[in-house]
Amino acid sequence: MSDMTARHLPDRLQSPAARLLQSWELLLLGLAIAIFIANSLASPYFLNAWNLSDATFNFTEKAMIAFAMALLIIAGEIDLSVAAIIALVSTAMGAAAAAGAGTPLLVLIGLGTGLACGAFNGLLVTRLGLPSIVVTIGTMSLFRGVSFIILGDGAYRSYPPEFAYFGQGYVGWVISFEFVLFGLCALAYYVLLHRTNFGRSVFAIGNNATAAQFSGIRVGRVKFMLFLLTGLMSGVAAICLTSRLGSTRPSIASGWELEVVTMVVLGGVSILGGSGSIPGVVIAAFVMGLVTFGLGLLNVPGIVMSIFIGLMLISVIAVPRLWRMWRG
Amino acid sequence: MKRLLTSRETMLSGAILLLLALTASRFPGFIAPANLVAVFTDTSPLLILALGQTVVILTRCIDLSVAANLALSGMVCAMLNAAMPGIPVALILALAVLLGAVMGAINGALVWKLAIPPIVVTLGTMTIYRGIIFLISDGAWVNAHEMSAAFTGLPRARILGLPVLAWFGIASALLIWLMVTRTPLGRAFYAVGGNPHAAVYTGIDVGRTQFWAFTISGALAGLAGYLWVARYSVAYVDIAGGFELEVVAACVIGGISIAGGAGTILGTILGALFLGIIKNALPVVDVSPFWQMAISGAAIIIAVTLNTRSARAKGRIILRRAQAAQTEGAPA
Amino acid sequence: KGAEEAAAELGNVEVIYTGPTDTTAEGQIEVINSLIAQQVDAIAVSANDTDALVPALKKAMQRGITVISWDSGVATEGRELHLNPSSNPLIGNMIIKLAADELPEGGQVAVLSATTTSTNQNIWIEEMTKVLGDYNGIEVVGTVYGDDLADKSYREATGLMQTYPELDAIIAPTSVGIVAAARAVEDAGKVGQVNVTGLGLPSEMAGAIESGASKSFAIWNPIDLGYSAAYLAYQLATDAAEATPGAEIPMGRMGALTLDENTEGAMADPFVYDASNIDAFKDIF
Amino acid sequence: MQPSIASRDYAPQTADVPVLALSGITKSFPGVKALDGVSLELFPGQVTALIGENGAGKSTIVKTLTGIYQPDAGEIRVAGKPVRFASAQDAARAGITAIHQETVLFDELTVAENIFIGHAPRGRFGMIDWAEMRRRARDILARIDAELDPDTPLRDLGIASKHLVAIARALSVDARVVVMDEPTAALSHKEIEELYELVDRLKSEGRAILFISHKFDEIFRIADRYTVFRDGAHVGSGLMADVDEADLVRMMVGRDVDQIFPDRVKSPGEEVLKVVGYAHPTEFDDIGFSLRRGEILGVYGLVGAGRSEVMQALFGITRPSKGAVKIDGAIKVIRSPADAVANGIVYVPEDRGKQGAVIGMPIFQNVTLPSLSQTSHRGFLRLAEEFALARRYTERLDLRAAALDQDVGNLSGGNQQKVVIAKWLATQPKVIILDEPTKGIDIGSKAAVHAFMAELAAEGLAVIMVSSEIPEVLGMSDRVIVMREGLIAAELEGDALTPETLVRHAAGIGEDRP
Ligand SMILES: Nc1ncnc2c1ncn2[C@@H]1O[C@H](COP(=O)(O)OP(=O)(O)OP(=O)(O)O)[C@@H](O)[C@H]1O
Ligand SMILES: Nc1ncnc2c1ncn2[C@@H]1O[C@H](COP(=O)(O)OP(=O)(O)OP(=O)(O)O)[C@@H](O)[C@H]1O
Ligand SMILES: [Mg+2]
Ligand SMILES: [Mg+2]
Repeated sequence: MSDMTARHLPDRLQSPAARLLQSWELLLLGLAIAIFIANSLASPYFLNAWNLSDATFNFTEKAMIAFAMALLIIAGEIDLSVAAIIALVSTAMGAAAAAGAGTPLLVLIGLGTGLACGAFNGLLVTRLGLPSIVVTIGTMSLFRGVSFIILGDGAYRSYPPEFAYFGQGYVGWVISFEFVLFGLCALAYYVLLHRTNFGRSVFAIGNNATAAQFSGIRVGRVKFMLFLLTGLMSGVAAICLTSRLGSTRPSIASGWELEVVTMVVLGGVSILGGSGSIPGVVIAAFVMGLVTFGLGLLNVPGIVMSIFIGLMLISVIAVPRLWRMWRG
Repeated sequence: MKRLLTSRETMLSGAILLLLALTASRFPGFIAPANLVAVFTDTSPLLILALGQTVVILTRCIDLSVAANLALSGMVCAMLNAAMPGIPVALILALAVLLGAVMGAINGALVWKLAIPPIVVTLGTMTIYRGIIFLISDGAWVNAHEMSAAFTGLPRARILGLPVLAWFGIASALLIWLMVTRTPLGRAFYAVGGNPHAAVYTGIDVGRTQFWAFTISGALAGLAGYLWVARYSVAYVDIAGGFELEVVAACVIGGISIAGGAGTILGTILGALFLGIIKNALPVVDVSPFWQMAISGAAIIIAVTLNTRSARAKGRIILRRAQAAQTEGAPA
Repeated sequence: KGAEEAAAELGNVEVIYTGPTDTTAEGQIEVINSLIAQQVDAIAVSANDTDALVPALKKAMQRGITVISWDSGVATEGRELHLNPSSNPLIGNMIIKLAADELPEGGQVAVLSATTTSTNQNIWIEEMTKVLGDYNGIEVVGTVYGDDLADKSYREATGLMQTYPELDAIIAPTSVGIVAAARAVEDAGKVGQVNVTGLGLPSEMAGAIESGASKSFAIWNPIDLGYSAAYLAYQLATDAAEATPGAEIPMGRMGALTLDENTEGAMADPFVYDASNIDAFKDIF
Repeated sequence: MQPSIASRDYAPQTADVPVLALSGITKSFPGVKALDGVSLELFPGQVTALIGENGAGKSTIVKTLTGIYQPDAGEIRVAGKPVRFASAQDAARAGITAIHQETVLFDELTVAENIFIGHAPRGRFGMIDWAEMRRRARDILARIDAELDPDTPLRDLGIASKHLVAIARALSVDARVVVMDEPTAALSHKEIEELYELVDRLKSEGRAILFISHKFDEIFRIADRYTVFRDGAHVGSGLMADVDEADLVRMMVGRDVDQIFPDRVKSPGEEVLKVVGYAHPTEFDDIGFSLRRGEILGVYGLVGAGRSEVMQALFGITRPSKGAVKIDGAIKVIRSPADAVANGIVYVPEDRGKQGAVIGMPIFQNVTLPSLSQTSHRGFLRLAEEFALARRYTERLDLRAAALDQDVGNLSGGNQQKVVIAKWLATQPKVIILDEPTKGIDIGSKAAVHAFMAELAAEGLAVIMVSSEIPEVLGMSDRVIVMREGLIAAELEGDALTPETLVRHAAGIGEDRP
């Protein structure tokens, strides 16, 4: 620190390729490939285009929410109300459909309701400064509660026939519309998080919100936008799911919030904020989808599958740490 | 004096009284002493879990596995009782607490030794514990007639007019209160949650303290597991499903700061009672069952808003003038 | 268990019994998808949502899989036939009759249902309301939902007894609800005043009959139900029978199923259990 | 029972046998060897000053001898016997206590508990004896003349009172060794004097004291012995009587350092910033001043005078209730730091770790964070431009790092400060506010910071420097504002600018109390 000669600073210590080689995503990709191979060996039905296409429905909707949730968690917040937003969005669309709304209007209503729910969460968190985990535990009951109030023990099922496209349509051959949408969202969120100023500020906020604010980032505004995005993606997922089910009941998508969070964490996003990547979440979505589908083909009951997911969630973090501890 | 009046606990007590008054205005029988005892008894499992959760949240952690822990402990007790009705209930009870504590300790060890974030650990163990119930029970129920009379009778036996279940609630509250206010470990919970970095400097092992918090939470979940199964005389995979969030909600309503290090046991008790009363009042006042969920959601949001408002740092005051105005406004 | 018995009888049949992580429609769809993928010949499903499974089951049928629903049904377009354990009007009548038989003077009864979305519950309650006029002096004072959760059902039952101090009977056409309601009556010290009845399994209700909280309840034999479902699925899958309105499809030792205009049929009459016969059945199912 | 502090007498031990001796201590962190075989001896009844540049390893050795860190190698002897401390409690039991550099207190606990946490008096069944704890707390507080109620929650106290609690905590252990790691950094004049008295008293009771400070005047005032570390290595020890300041500095930095402030040609340009009637309900009132291009405005005051609050209001962190800001003659509304940056006002905060650099992000991303609009294209990042911008400013500040994509968290404190300054220079501001820019910075780096400030001013930047160090204020400022209790007490310039006037206005001596 004491001599005064100026020095040349290299840009990078390691080449980007070297970094990639040590990355979490690569590890996860290896896991995904291993599961894929294991599945192909374990079940004769696995390697079949239609079956694989069907399998994507196990994760596409959850993954779409997971992208937005990943950004939110990277920024140090969380939204546990996403599944409840799906219920409310679906109810709103059902009510509109019952009143005779056409498909375009339904989509607008769905996205609008999602945005409104996101805005409500965002306002409570950024304006009133409440912890997001508590706020969204509350809105989780509130949103679904409202849809119970509206629907009671009834169901909406009068969706226009074209509406079925979002959840049941195919773009070409076995490629479902949902899968294409999933791919587009993945790309969009990749660019948003890793290639834009907005994404950079998300990382900065998650690392140290105070320092980010002191660097001139509008922390409240960014967080609010993230809640909006999460609401929006819940709306998108709600459209797909409602279309796939062809009907709405208030209990729709219950328990999804924890599955979405699991997907995000499995994708290597730090639950404490500040780090993570969209490719990681994409691979995690495939991993979860492949595991549930593969075990499903072996007729393993769902509850036993969830043990696998739980073990995976803990071991993806635990095993590298144990390995490091064991080596020294 | 002013501090006392504006404290979270006072406000919450006020809210509870208001709730009781509102319920009573539509259904007077609700505040009959016998019914209040029934409501308290019904709230006891929630209270017991919330006490454990409080300790965990105080240390800046969260335990999402409590409901699964309860269900697994309960199932083990029930299966044991069904297989060997001769085992004394006291032994089963001790086993439930022990089993729960072990499950809690697993959470705690993962948080302590591997430094995995608590929410991830307990999200994982929550599904694992539930899954294990399925594996050991094969998805089957354990029913009332398979349980011994002593097993199902204990929680509802009355001592001094109060069911044993309620006594367990009271005893747990007292014990946790004593521990939290009067033992070094209890104070360490506050220290670790309030300023983990500083805790190290005072010789407190942060990880170990969190480990004990999880273990205590687990032990209480185990206790609640036996009580639950015995009370409803049935055990199956899904019992108390989703209860973990209600437990967290009780703590939050009671003013336990999710950021750790702040909150009181009295607050937790009031928070649990508040939710318990809502749950018991809604079926008797003529509110559509469909409203129930929205009402409890709104209650959580309102409570946390008020708590955060009252807890917001008053900020130090530099200006002499403002300081003077402040002291006049609040004569000590 | 019954399905396996049928499989053994039929010979060349393999039964896969599986269920989702949780009792949601989305979970059931995942299971159906994996069954489709395994190219099974038939799917017999007990749905927890009438409508939500329809698209998935339609897809199954398009791929040549026989789909039937049993117990808790699926909307007509999502299956070839539906096997009711018993005729819905019969069950609706049965549950109110069980309550009324104990109340010659009339009285107040309340209903404790499962979730607001359970198809079969809702139909039975509907059918019950239709025949209510036949029972003089019986008044249905309210319907509450225990969500098939022991604790919530218990609380709702307790609430009913408080709201209606004169309550004479609780009808719970759900196996979780009836057990919890009986527990609640015992704990409230109202055995003898409030009779719990409805649909439950002998093994689960033996305690309540013994304590007197429940005088009687009804149920069909779930083993028979599984047996019948498997038999029917086999018949349809092998094209030995066709599910058209009015058709009669054999179900082995259970006789034959006659389909109505909705391609639904009832297996058998529910059987009533009380103190006199409970001990003989409580270890069977 | 007497307060524990006086209950043991260590005097009989001879003064030249060390009560605590560390030898060959080595401690590494990932990537840094913080201590490399250092030794340190403390003697009863004597004050040993530990000196060294930032990052020399002073705090690390403190943490080692109080059981917070376990050394990789080396030996600790207490009164000649080798010991091992597994935790801070072990060290406390051996009679070693410390006032750490970081605050180690708990806002939600009471004063009494903060003093005793970890070693609270126990009553029956091992339960904490609250009554006894309060009583002892009161005794200890009385000993250090702190008028605090043991039952007050700590969050209700001001920063100075908190510091007193930290001192009381160190005294609650019956200690034969008391360590003070930069104890005066946050204290005001009067409190510093009281601390010196306390040190004298502890000395007379036969306790050994380790005193860490960057301020030479106080070292010469209270220390009997010295030990100097450089880059984690021991470079010398001895009696204070045998050395002078220049010797110590030479040992510290390995060369001579002139402590002369840079010569500046004072030629202020036109006015860039004017603040009129700034007020806040509780923090400050009636703040008004102006600033010209190329000028360095010093802001002096005792800690807690509200200087940071005013500066943070200018920067858009706190919202003033009244008043206006003019930049280049036009009134501007500043509601957030983003507004401030857009208007050319930037702020280098006092609290580097929390508010300055985004630890955990690479250097170049920290530097470009406020100027992303410059390096990006329609909101999309362009890495090459980012690296170029970051390189331009970090090299200008002579940042010491391995690469631009290194995490800021791996840098030393001084280099982190450089990253923060680089970040702001990259926005090409008009006004730069430096809040305690040399606080906790060793004298070698200090001179560099001063030279740099002068350079900025010479380039026409307007500089506001908040400082509590009188020599620095006098040496660097063209003009000085003195603040006291949220108000501007005086604006001084030219001949009026003397140490006496500064202290007089800052402390309100010789004035009628309002
Ligand atoms: N926990 C840690 N992890 C990694 N590096 C650390 C840690 N603590 C200290 N260091 C590094 O060890 C070296 C010595 O730090 P230390 O805090 O002992 O310095 P110091 O002499 O007290 O400096 P100052 O005068 O700034 O207080 C520094 O390079 C610092 O960055
Ligand atoms: N009661 C308190 N609790 C916590 N932090 C405090 C408290 N009082 C003051 N501080 C902190 O101590 C520091 C000094 O206080 P303040 O900013 O009021 O004084 P100042 O005159 O600006 O002094 P300086 O900038 O020299 O530290 C600030 O970082 C402030 O946030
Ligand atoms: Mg230091
Ligand atoms: Mg300050």
